[in-house]
Amino acid sequence: MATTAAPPATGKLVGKRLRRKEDPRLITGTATYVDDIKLPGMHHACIVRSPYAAARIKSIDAKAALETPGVVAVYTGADTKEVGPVPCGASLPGLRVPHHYILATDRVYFVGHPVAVVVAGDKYVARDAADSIEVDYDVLPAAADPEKALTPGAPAVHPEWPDNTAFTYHQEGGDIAQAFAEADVIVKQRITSQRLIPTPMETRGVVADWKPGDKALTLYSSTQIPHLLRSLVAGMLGLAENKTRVVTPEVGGGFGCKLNVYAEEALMSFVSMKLGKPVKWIESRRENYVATIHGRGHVDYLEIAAKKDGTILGLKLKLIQDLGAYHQLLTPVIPTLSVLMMPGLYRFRNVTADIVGVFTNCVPTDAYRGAGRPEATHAIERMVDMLAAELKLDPADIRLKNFIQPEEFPFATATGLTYDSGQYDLPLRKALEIGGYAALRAEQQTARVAGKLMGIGIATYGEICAFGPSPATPAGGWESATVKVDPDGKVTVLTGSCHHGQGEETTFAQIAADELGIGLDDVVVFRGDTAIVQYGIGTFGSRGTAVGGPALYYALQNLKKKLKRYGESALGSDDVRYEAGQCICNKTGKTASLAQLAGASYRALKLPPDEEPGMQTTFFWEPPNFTFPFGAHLVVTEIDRDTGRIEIKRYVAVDDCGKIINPLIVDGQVHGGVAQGLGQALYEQVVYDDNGQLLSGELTDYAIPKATMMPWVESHHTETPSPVNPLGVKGVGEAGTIGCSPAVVNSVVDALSSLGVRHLDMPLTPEKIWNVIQQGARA
Amino acid sequence: MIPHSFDYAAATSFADALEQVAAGAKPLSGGMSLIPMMKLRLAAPERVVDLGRIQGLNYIHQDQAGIHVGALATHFEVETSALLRAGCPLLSETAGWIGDVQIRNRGTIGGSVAHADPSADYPAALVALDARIVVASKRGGERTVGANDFFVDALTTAAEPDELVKEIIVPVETMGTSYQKLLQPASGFAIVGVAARIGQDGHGRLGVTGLGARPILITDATDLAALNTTEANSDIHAASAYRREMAKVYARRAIAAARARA
Amino acid sequence: MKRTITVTINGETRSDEIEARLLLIHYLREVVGLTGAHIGCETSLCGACTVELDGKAVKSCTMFAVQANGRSLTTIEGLAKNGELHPVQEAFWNEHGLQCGFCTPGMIMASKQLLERNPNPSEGEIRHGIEGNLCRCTGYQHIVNAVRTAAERMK
Amino acid sequence: MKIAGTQTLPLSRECAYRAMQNPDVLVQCMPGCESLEATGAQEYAMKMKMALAAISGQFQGKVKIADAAPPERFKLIVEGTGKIGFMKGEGALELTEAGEASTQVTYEGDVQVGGTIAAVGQRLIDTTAKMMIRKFFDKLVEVTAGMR
Repeated sequence: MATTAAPPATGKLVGKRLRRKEDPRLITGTATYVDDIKLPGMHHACIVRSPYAAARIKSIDAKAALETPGVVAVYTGADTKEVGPVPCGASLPGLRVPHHYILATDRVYFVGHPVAVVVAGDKYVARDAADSIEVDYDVLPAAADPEKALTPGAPAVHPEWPDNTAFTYHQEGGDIAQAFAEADVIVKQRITSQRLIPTPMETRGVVADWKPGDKALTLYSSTQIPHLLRSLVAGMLGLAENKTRVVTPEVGGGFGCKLNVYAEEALMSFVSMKLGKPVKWIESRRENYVATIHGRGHVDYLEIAAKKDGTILGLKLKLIQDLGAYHQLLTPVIPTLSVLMMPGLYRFRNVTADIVGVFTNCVPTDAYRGAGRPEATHAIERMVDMLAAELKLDPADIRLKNFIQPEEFPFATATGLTYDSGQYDLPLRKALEIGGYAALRAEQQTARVAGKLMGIGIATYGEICAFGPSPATPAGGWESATVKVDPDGKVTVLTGSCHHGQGEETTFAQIAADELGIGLDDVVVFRGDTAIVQYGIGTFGSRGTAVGGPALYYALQNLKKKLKRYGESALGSDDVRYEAGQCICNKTGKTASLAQLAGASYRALKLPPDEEPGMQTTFFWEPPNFTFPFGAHLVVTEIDRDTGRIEIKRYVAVDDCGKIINPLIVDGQVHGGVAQGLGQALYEQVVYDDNGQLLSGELTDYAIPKATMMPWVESHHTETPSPVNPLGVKGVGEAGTIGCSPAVVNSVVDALSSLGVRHLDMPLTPEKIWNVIQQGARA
Repeated sequence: MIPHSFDYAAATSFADALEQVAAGAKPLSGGMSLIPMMKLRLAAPERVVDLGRIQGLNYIHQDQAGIHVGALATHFEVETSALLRAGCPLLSETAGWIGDVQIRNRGTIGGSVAHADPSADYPAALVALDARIVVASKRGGERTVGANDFFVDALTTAAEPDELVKEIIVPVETMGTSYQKLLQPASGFAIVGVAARIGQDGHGRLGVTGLGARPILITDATDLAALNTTEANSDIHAASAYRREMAKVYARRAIAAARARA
Repeated sequence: MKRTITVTINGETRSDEIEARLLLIHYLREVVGLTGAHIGCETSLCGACTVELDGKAVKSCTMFAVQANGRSLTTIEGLAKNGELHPVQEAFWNEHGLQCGFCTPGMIMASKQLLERNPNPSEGEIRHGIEGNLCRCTGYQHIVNAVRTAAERMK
Repeated sequence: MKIAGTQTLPLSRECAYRAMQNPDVLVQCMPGCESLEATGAQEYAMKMKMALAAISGQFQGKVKIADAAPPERFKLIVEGTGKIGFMKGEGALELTEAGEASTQVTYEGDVQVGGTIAAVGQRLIDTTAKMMIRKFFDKLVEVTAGMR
């Protein structure tokens, strides 16, 4: 266990295990999250939501609510029809996009659908009044299961599209027919990736503050994308962007579910504009589970074709994506990311994929940690294991045999990507070595003889990170950074990234401090206020450091050029270098400190030729490609025959996220990612009944991992720099999640293989395993 | 998250509490079950009487009748009581399985027993222990009910609406004991929990929680056949068949652990 | 009907007139203005609202403020003394025991309680001691490290 | 949620059948039922107050008897909505003679629950539904005791 300490005063900080700059406010309870904001005259909103998955609204009676002392307004869908719609940022050919009003108008489409909003000076009063609103519903049959929704005669989610199909999408590469014709073996399997609830510990929250005098809106929101939110909410309300300011205070976790624009963000703005008062809405956990996006929701039908020696030739996929009732910001594009990742780390070039996007009477799905890539990786890694089992090959050997080799990079995949760099065997070999693979297999033999169910699971993964080149993203894939040096020589970084727990106040300060040769404490990193920070894209898709970092790097290079020109002016020489916080004349050795140079720039008395006053640079960096981190996870499990409970005996994670800026933070990202992958593998599961009622509607019934449910993660790394950016970084936010679930499931299936088990769908609950063991015992 | 309005009064004594309950107030003890339900508006009592300020009702003491645990003893107090750990370790062990640290700090044995949640932990131990539950009312004074008669149905006890649990009396242990629990991972409630009291000869009794609407008493631990036919709960976390089998598995485990301590 | 309660919070005694149904967490956050404790659920499972009541860690969302009348509370804001972080706070910082920080105040309060009752906890005991506190970011491992190093410091 | 079970009533089949169609009997036997008002042939508006320990809530709904085939079988449909959620139960009841003045009632049906009770009460719904059915039949035996 490595203990960290305060950073060294000088010296190279990148690569050091440093504690975070942002923590003092967080550990003392003095940080400001949305719910901590209190504005003069602030009102509180409570939202009335549909208890039905599908129903016609016959009438809404808000009389009692309006008569409740302290209630100032009630709005329903009839009042808000002109606002919006809630935006879908995705475009696919033939995509059916239902009009998504911010409040339901004549019909509700999922449990949790907002129907009315009550506003009062006191939130207890607002809650009471919300209870008194009578909504008369004509309940309709619902479609809650995506495969059932596709069957003829299923209830239509949107009556205008009776087949419940929002889109179909086809992509192929290579010659799949040839691959399957040449194959010695074809393995087929249906694999699901169940719906999950992102569950950041902080639910969503909004404070909207309309200033009637300025005709300007300030919107405080717990979001991952302040600038995009500003653009889109301004559009929904018909406001100018320069009269719309989004402030993102501390964000208590996002995991993709705050990479969105929600009805409530526009609704609170609408209410504040109507009332001329600030209005706060904080989502309850109940609401969070029914009204914030869910993730995953895949049913995949896969076929893998291979030669007898294990050489993979091709992969076919039919992907049924449960979209929910509407498209949120990125809903329909998430499964297309799964298709991009289909080849994994393997050399085969023949793939074909068909996606059917299905409407259901459930809350929309959208990006959740990994967004499409965990689903793809899980499916591929399960298929590779099944292929290995079929061919009686070792799962490690079959992977090593099929990996793209280091000399093949940049590698063009069958799905149109260009992998940047990789030494795919390194993390696997390292994981096998750390785990003691050969000894584990021997132990497994002994355990089997003794009647024990011990499993060893391997998953290797490739990830597509650093979203992304602008042509590949709906809103632009660049990122921005501004570096300002104040007259006293202290440095402020304004980043368009909007970190929310990833530690970029520290990693970005490490980068800036190193480039400028100053101390970590001399740098402040600021994000999340559109009135202060230049336009940015935000933090998601493991892009914070991988796109925001290089933007900062280039801004720093330009700043250093500027400093050098001021140095030349100050030192009266054209042979000057910038180093260690000062300009040094190479001839005389005379120096001018950063503070002197910055001071001079603001005094502007000796301006260098063609130079403007002030010491500030801004850089918008467009990445030339994605980055492709990779890794290998090895999991040892033992199953209790009597109960079906799975115990994780070892968890070895070897992740290659390119250059590491701060190992402490990278480990934290891996641990957290593994926890969410493990949640999917073993515990988490959204349960809707046939009527679209969410049965796993609270933390009492939806099991996110607790401390007692997590194994010790042995986290290790290899470092293969990315050539895509000057920092060599690749991104690590989603790695743990992607590597985890297939490694765990492969391990459990391995443990049960002696009973004839070849595949199990997640989550691997004790009951499911126990049932399998009973069947095995009977067989 | 926001409860309905209610009238609140803190009972100044147990007698005062009985009076208020007789007048229709809902008793609030640790609040670990009641307050979440009030926040979700599943419960909306008009009047609440807070038992939390009654002095001295969290006692744990021993006499010839056994060990007396006052209704307001918290799960933490039961878990850590030296007297119980020595004299009735099953009750302490069971208390340690309830909820989490914060819940054990606030939740009381009287509140839990009165609530009679079908997945709660205490009922298993109490029926295995043949504990006696003393209830009291203004109307009828005190009466003692055996644990197996006390738990009537889901969330339903033998206590009348105007009666409060005053204390629980458990025997001073002469057998080996153990509580074994299969947790529902989200809520921490028992899918099944089995409390065993077993002698060196392997004979003894069991209490099972989580399986049915009320705790199940098995008076002959060598015969688990009763578990095959008991009505078994089913929910999204465990179907009846699995619950039933797990009741047997955890019974065997509890018996083995208890016997090892006998 | 409103009533007056008197509470000592982080060493300072104050009186406020409140509704009986006001939850302690809302009292602390909105009446007193101490927003360190957070609300992450309504079913008493997440522990983000954990504070100390008369020296015991409690979930302040599962108490009415009236129940705290006459009692003493310590919140995350009261842990650092004279600008010195509490050893548990320091350890969470050093070991990266937090990411988004939302669960952190409650997690620190629970960890403090754990170490007061068990100054030398094993890994398993640490995990059990904080099972009433959910964290979605860290996977708990660095939190376990933090509690271990805090235990060392506090010896 | 599927429900199924059998219950023996100490009544002749005709008697049992009549009792179970009688709104005055139903109002007494359905747990928490406060009133049944006829709104059509074998269709009633129902007011119900559910009280289970601390859980309580008012429900408004309807009770309907369908597919009546006296004295052998009928369908009982109960719907209720309230602030804490809604429920809809549909059960097919079959009455068979089980000796003199004894009737076996076999029921099979489906209960839907929604709203807060469904989302947070998973652990208790199955248990509670079974308890309600148990209470219904216990009360039915009690209420019909004099009808033999």
